[in-house]
Amino acid sequence: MNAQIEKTAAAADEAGKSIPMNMIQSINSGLDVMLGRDPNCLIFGEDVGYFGGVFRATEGLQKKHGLNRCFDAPINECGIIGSAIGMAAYGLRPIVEIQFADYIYPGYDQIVSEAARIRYRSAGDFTVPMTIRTPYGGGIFGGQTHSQSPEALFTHIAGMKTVIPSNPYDAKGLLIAAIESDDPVVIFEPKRLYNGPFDGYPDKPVTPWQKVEGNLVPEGYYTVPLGKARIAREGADCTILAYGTMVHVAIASAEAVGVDAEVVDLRSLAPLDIETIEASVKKTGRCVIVHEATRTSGFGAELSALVQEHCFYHLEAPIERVTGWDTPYPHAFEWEYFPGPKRVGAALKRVMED
Amino acid sequence: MNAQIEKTAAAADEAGKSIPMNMIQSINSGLDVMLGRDPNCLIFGEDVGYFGGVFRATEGLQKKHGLNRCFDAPINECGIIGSAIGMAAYGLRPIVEIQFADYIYPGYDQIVSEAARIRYRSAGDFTVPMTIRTPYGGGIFGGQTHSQSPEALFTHIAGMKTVIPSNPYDAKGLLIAAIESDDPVVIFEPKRLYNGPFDGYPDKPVTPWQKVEGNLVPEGYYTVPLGKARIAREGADCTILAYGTMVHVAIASAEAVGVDAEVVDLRSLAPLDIETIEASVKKTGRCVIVHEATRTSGFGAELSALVQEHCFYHLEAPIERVTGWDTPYPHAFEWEYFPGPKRVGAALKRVMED
Amino acid sequence: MASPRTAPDATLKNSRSLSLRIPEPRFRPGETADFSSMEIPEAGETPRPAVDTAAKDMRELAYGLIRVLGKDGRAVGPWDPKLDVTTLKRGLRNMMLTRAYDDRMYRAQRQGKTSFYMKSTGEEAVAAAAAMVLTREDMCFPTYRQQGLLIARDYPLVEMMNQVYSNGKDPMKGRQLPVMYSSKKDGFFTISGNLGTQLPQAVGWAMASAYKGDDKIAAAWIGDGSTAEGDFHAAMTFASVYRAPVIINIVNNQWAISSFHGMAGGEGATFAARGVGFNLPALRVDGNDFLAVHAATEWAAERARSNLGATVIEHYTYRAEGHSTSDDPSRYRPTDEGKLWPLGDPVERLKQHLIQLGEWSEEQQQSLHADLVEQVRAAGREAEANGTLHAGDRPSVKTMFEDVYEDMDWRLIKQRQELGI
Amino acid sequence: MASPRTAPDATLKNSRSLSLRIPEPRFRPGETADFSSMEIPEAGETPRPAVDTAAKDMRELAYGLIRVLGKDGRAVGPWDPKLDVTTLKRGLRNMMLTRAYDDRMYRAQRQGKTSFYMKSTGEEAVAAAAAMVLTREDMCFPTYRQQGLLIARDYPLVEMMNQVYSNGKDPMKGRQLPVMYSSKKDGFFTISGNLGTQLPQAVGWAMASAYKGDDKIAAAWIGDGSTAEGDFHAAMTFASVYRAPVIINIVNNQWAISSFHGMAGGEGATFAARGVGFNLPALRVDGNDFLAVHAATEWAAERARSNLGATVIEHYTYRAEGHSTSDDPSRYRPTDEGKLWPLGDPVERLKQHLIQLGEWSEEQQQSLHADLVEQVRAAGREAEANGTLHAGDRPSVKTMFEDVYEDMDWRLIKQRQELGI
Ligand SMILES: Cc1ncc(C[n+]2csc(CCOP(=O)(O)OP(=O)(O)O)c2C)c(N)n1
Ligand SMILES: Cc1ncc(C[n+]2csc(CCOP(=O)(O)OP(=O)(O)O)c2C)c(N)n1
Ligand SMILES: [Mg+2]
Ligand SMILES: [Mg+2]
Repeated sequence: MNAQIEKTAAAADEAGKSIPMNMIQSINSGLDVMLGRDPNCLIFGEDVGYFGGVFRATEGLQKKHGLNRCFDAPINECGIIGSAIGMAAYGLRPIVEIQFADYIYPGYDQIVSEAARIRYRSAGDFTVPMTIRTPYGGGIFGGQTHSQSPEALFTHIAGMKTVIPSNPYDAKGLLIAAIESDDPVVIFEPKRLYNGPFDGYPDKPVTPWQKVEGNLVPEGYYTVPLGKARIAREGADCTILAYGTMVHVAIASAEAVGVDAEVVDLRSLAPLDIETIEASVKKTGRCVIVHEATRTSGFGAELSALVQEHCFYHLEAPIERVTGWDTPYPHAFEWEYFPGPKRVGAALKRVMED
Repeated sequence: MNAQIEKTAAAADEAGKSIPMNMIQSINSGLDVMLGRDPNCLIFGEDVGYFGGVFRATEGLQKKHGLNRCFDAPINECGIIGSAIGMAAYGLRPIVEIQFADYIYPGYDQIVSEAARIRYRSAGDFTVPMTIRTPYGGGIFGGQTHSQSPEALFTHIAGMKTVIPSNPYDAKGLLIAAIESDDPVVIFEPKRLYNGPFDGYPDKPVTPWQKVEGNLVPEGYYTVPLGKARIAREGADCTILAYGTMVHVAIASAEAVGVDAEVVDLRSLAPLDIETIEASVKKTGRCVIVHEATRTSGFGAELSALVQEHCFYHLEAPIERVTGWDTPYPHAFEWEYFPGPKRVGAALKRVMED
Repeated sequence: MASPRTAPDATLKNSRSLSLRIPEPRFRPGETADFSSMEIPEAGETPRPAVDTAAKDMRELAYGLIRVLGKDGRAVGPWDPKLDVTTLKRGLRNMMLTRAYDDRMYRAQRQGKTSFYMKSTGEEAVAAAAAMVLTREDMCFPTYRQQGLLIARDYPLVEMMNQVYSNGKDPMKGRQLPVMYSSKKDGFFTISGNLGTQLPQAVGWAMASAYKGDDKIAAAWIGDGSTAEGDFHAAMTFASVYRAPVIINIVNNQWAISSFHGMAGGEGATFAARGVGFNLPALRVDGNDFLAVHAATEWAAERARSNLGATVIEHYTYRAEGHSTSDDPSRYRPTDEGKLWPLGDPVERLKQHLIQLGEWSEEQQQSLHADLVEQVRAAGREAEANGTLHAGDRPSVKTMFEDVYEDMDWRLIKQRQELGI
Repeated sequence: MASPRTAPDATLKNSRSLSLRIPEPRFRPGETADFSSMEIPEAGETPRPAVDTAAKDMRELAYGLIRVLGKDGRAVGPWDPKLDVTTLKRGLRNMMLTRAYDDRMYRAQRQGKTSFYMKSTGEEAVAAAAAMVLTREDMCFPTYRQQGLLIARDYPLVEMMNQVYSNGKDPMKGRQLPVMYSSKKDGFFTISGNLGTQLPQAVGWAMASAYKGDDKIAAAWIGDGSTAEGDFHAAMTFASVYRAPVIINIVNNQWAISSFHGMAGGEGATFAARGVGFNLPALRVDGNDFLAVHAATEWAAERARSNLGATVIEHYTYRAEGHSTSDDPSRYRPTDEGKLWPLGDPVERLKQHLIQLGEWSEEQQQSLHADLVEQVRAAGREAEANGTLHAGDRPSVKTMFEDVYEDMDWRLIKQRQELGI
C-alpha cells in the first residue's frame, strides 16, 4: 500500500460508519467527536450545558463528557468571546455558541480588535484557535432579532475565517476543520436548514434530512477543508453563487424556471475558493449571487466585485444580486423579505435574456 | 423678490462671512453654530469637555456654551452611544464623539441593533436623531488601532447614514445636516485631512487648509445635503470613486499619470448619490474605486457591484479597486499599506490600456 | 506572618492543581426543590432610610429584603406605603388582567395564531406596582416581561393583541416580534430583542430630562441573567457619574431561560449589591409583594425627582412558567419548584391582604377573575377579526420599506419596485 | 410616613426641575491642588485577613487603604511582606530602570525616532512589585503602562527599544505601536490598543489553567478610566461565576487622558468597591508603596493558587506625567498636582525605607541611577544601530502580509504581488 491509500484508509477508519443525520445531529456529533479526541476542546455558551442549547446542538454533551467540557455562560457575549480568546491563547481550543447571530454584536469588538489580530500584532507569539458557532438567517418567524445574516461584517475583518455550511455533512466536516484551525473561525449555521433542506417555498412541507437522498454523515472524525467550494449543481447557462439556506433555494429556483444553472455552494466565505468561482463563471458567462442578508455591502457585493475583476471579458450579462432588502427583517413579512424562488427565478431569466 | 431668492438671501445671511479654516476649525464651528441655534443639541464623549478633545474639535465649546452642553464621558462607547440614543428618543439632538473609529466597536451593538432600528421597529413612535463623529483613517503612524476605516461595517446597516467629508466646507455643512437629520448618522472624519489636503506623498509637506486656494468656510449656518456627491475634478477618460482622504490622492494620482480622470467625491455613502456615479461612469466608460479600508467587503465592493449593475454596457475595462490590504494597518508599513498615488496611478494606467 | 524570601520566582508557587468551578443550581428535574435554607427576613424587618440618605450609609439594604406583607396578609413595617383600598384593588385587578391576558395569548400561540409569546406569570407585581407609581410622562424602558406596565395604564388589550397577531391593525405594522410593544404616549419605550440595550438608553433619557430642567424620570427593567451584559455596566456607570434620575430595576426571577441566577453571579452576592460598588442606593425587594414593590419604587422615584439620582432595585421573584412558548422548563428545573417558592404568588398575596382588611372575599376574587377573562376574550375576538399571523388581514406589504429612514432613499424605492408592489 | 393616596398618576410628581450633574475635578490649571481633605489611613492600619476569608467578611477592605511604609520609611503592620534586603534592592532597581528607560524613550520620540511613547512615571511600583510575586509561567495581561513587568523580568531593553523604533530587529516586525509589547515566554500577553479587552481574556486564560488542573494563575491590569468599559464587567462576572484564578488590578492613577477618576465613577465609591458587588475580595492599596503592592499581590496570588478564585486590587497612585507623548497635561490639571500628591513617589519611598534600614544611602542611589542610565544609553545605542522609525533598517516589507492567518490565502499572495514585493 502506498502512503496515499494508507492515509485514505486510515481516514475512512476514523470517519466510521455513515448514517443519515439532520444538521443539529451532525453538529452535535462533530462536537462530540472533538470533545472525545482532544482534551483541549471545551464548549460554553448561553444555555448550552445541562439544557443542551436552545436549538439542542449540545444536547447530551455535558452528561457524556463532564460538567467542565460543556457548560453554561453568563449572558455576556463579550465575556464569552473574550474569555475564549484567553483560553485559546493558553492553548485550548474553545468552541463557543452565540445563541443567535443577531446577538454577536456585544462580542464584536473582541472578535474584530482581538481574536482577528492577536496573531498578527504579536508576530505569531500568541494565536487564537477559537471557534464561534452561531445560528443565522430567517425563515422561522423570528423577527428582526432572530433572523439576521451578518456574515459580511466578518468577511471584512482580516484575520477572521467565515464559514457557512448548507447540509449536515458539510456542517460537521467544516466544524471539525474550524476547531482544528489555528485561526479564529466563525461558523454561521443556517437555522432554517437544521431539520431539512428548505428550498424557499414556505407552504411546502420540508423533507427531514433523514429522508433526503444521499444525506449520509460519518459518525466519526472527518473534515471538510475550509476554503473549498462545492458544485451543488452542475450547469452550463449561468452560475449561481450561494451559501447556507440559499443553496437549496438556488437549485429549486433554477429548476423552476428551467435554467441550467451551475450552483456553487461557497461553504467558506473567507478563505474563499476563487478558483471554483472563476472557472464556473468563465464557463457560463453569467452570474447571479444570492444571499439573505441586507443587500448594501452584503457579501454579494464582494462576490460581484471579484467576479467582474476575474471574469470581466467572459461576462455576457450584468451580474445580479438577489438578496434581503435594505430593511430590518420584518416579522410578518418574512416571505416578502426572503429572497425566494420567485425573485431568484426572475433574476435568472433576466440574465439569460441578455 | 421671489421666494427662491428670498430663501437664498436668508441662507446667505445665516451662513455669514466666509473665511479660511482647517477641518478641525470648521467642525468646531459647525458644533458651535448648532449649540448656539438649538438648545436641544449637546455634545459629549471622551475628553471632549474641558480639554476640547484629543484632536481639539470641541475646543472652547464647554467654556462658551456651558458645562452641560459639551462634556466628558466615561470610557464606555456602548454607554456613550446608548445614552445618546435615550437622549435622542427624549427629543434632544446629541452629538457624540468616538475618539477613534477603531474604538467604535464596543458601541456597535447599540448602533446596529438599536439606533438604526428604533424608528422601524416602533413604526415611527420613537426616532433617534443622533450624530456620531469619529476620526478615521491612517497616515499619522497610529498603528493598527488608530488608523482604521470601518465605514463598510456601517453601510451594511439599514437605518444608518454614513458620511465622510473631504474638505473643511463639506465637513461643516455635512455635520450640520447630520445633526439636523432625524435619523442616526455616523460621520467619519479623515484625520489625515484635519490640517490640510494630503495627496498621498508622505514626504511632501502638506499645505495647511488656510493656504489652500478656494478654501473658504462660512462662519455661520449652512448645510451640505446628505446623499449628494461632488465632482471634485471633471474628466473624460475614467471615473474615480473616492471619499475622505482618498479624494485628494485620486486627484494627485490622475495628474501624476496624466489620465483625465473624473474624481467623484461621494461625501455620503448612505444615502449614496447613485445618479452622479452612474452619469460619470457612463460618460467615461471606466471606473477605479479607491479606499483606505481593507479590500474584502470594503465599501469598494458595493460600489463595484453597483457600477456594474448600473453601467454594465458602458464599461470598457474591468472596474479596479485600489484599497488597503487585507491585513491590519501596520505601524511601520503605513505607506506600504496606504493606497497611494503609485498604486492608484498604476490602476488608472491599467484601466486606460483596456 | 510571611518569612523573608529572595528569589523572585520562588514565592507561593504551589503544586496543588487548580480546578474549574461551574456553578450549578441546587435542584434539577427529578429532584424536589427545598428552600428551607433560604434566608428570608420577616416582613417589616428591613429599615427605611430617608430618601436623601447618602448611598454609603445604606449599603446594608442591598443585602436585606424589603417586605411589607406578612404571612398573615397584614401590611407591616416602615415600608408600608399605606395605600387606600381603591388603589389596592386597582393593583390586584392590574395583576390579574395581566395574567389573564398572558394566558390567552399563550394559548393563541399554541393555536398557531402567532409565532411566539412570553408570559410574566408570577412576576406581575413588578410591573403593576411600578406603573401605578410612575406617571405617563415618565419613561419606562421595559423588557419583554413588563407587559403589565401597559396593561396597568389601560392601554387597549386589542391593540396589544393586534401586535401579537401582526394583523392588519398591528400598530407596529407587522415588523416586531409579538411581545415587543411600543407606546410613547404611555411612557413605554419600544422593547428590544437584544438584552440589556435599554438600560443605557434609559439613563440617557433621564439625563436628557435633567438637562432640560424637566421633572420627568426614567425607569428601566432588566432580568437577572441580563445583568451580566456590558450594557448593564454602562448604565450603572453613567447613572452614577451623571446622577441621572432613573430607577434601575433588576427583576431577579431566578432563571434566564435554562440558566439559574448563579450563572449571572447571583450566588455569592445579591444583584442589588452591584449598585453598591457605584455608590448607588440599592434596594432589595420582595418582588411578589405588591406593597413592597410599590413602596420601593415610590422611594426611588422620590429620590430621583429630588435630583438625588439613580436607585437600583432588585426584585426578588420567581419565573413561574417557561421562558417563552419556545421553552420547556421541565427539562432543567423541578416542575414543583415554582409551587415551593417561598415568597408565594403576588396575586394571592395581595388578595389575602384585601381579605384580611375586610375589603374583599374569595367570591369577589372569582367574579373579578371571570370578568377579566371575559374582557380578554372579547378583546381577543375583536383582534382576531383584524387577522392573525397566518390568516386574515395583515399590514400592507408596502410599509415594509417605510420607517427605515425618515424618507425612503432610491434603494428602498427600487427594492419596493423589485418586489412588485 | 406617607399618607393614603388614590389617583395612580398623582403621586410624587413634583414641579422642582431636575438638573444634569457633570462631575468636575477639584482643581484645574491655574489653581493649586489641595489634598488636605483626602482621607489617608495610616500605614499599618488596614487589617490583613487570612487568604481564605469569605469575601463577604472583608467588604470593608474595599474602602480601606493597605499601606506598609510609614512617613518615616519604616515598614509596619500586618501587611508588611518582610522582604529581605536583596529583594528590596531588586525592587528599587526595577523601578528605577523602568523610569530611566521611560525617560530615554520619551526623548527618543521627541527626537523623531519613533511615533509615540507612554511613560509609567510615578506608578512603577505597580508593575515592579507584581512581577516579583508572579512567576514567568503565570500570565500577565497588562495595559500600555506596565512595561515595568517586562523590565523586572530582565527582558532585554534592546528588544523593547527595537520595537519602539519599529526597526529591522523589532520582534513585532513593525506591526505594533511602540509600547504594545508581547512576550509569551515571559508571561506577558500581547498588549492591545483597545482598552479593557485584555480583562475577559485574562479571566479566560485563568479558567483554562483551572480547567487543565494546572497551577498557573493570571493577572490583568486596567486603568481607572477603563474600568468604565463593558469588558471590565464581563471580566468581573466571569471571574466571580467561575471562580477563576486571576488577579484583577485596577490602576487608579487619578487620570484617564484629561478625564479625572470621577468620570469613571470614582468619586463616591472606590474602584475596589466594584468587586464587592460580585462577591469578590477587593483590596485597596497604596500603589506608591512597593511593599504594600507586593503584599497585596502575594495575598491575592495565594488565594488564587489555593483555588479560592479572583481578587480585585485597586492601586491608588498618580500619573505623574502626561498620558502619552501626544498629551499636554498642563491643559487640564495644575502642573504641581503631582508634586503635591500625598502618597509621594514609589522610588523615593522605597529608597527611604532602605536607608532607614541602614542598607542604602543617597550616594548609592545616585550611583545606581547613573549605572542604570548608562545601561539604558548603551541599549539605546545598540537599538538605534538596528534602525529607528524613519532611518536605518526596518523589518522586511514582505512580512506585512504574514501572520494574518496561519497561512497566506490567495488574496494576500496576490496583494503582496500587487505591491511588487
Ligand atoms: C444580547 C442577547 N443575548 C442573548 C439573547 C437570548 N436570550 C433571550 S432571553 C434570554 C434570557 C434572559 O434572562 P433574564 O435576563 O433573567 O430575563 P428573564 O427572561 O428571566 O425575564 C436570553 C439568553 C438575547 N435576546 N440578546
Ligand atoms: C476602546 C477604547 N476607547 C478609547 C481609547 C482611547 N484611550 C486611550 S488611553 C485612554 C485613557 C485611559 O485611561 P486609564 O484607563 O485611566 O489608563 P491610564 O492611561 O491612566 O493608565 C483613552 C480614552 C482606547 N484606546 N480604546
Ligand atoms: Mg430571569
Ligand atoms: Mg488612569
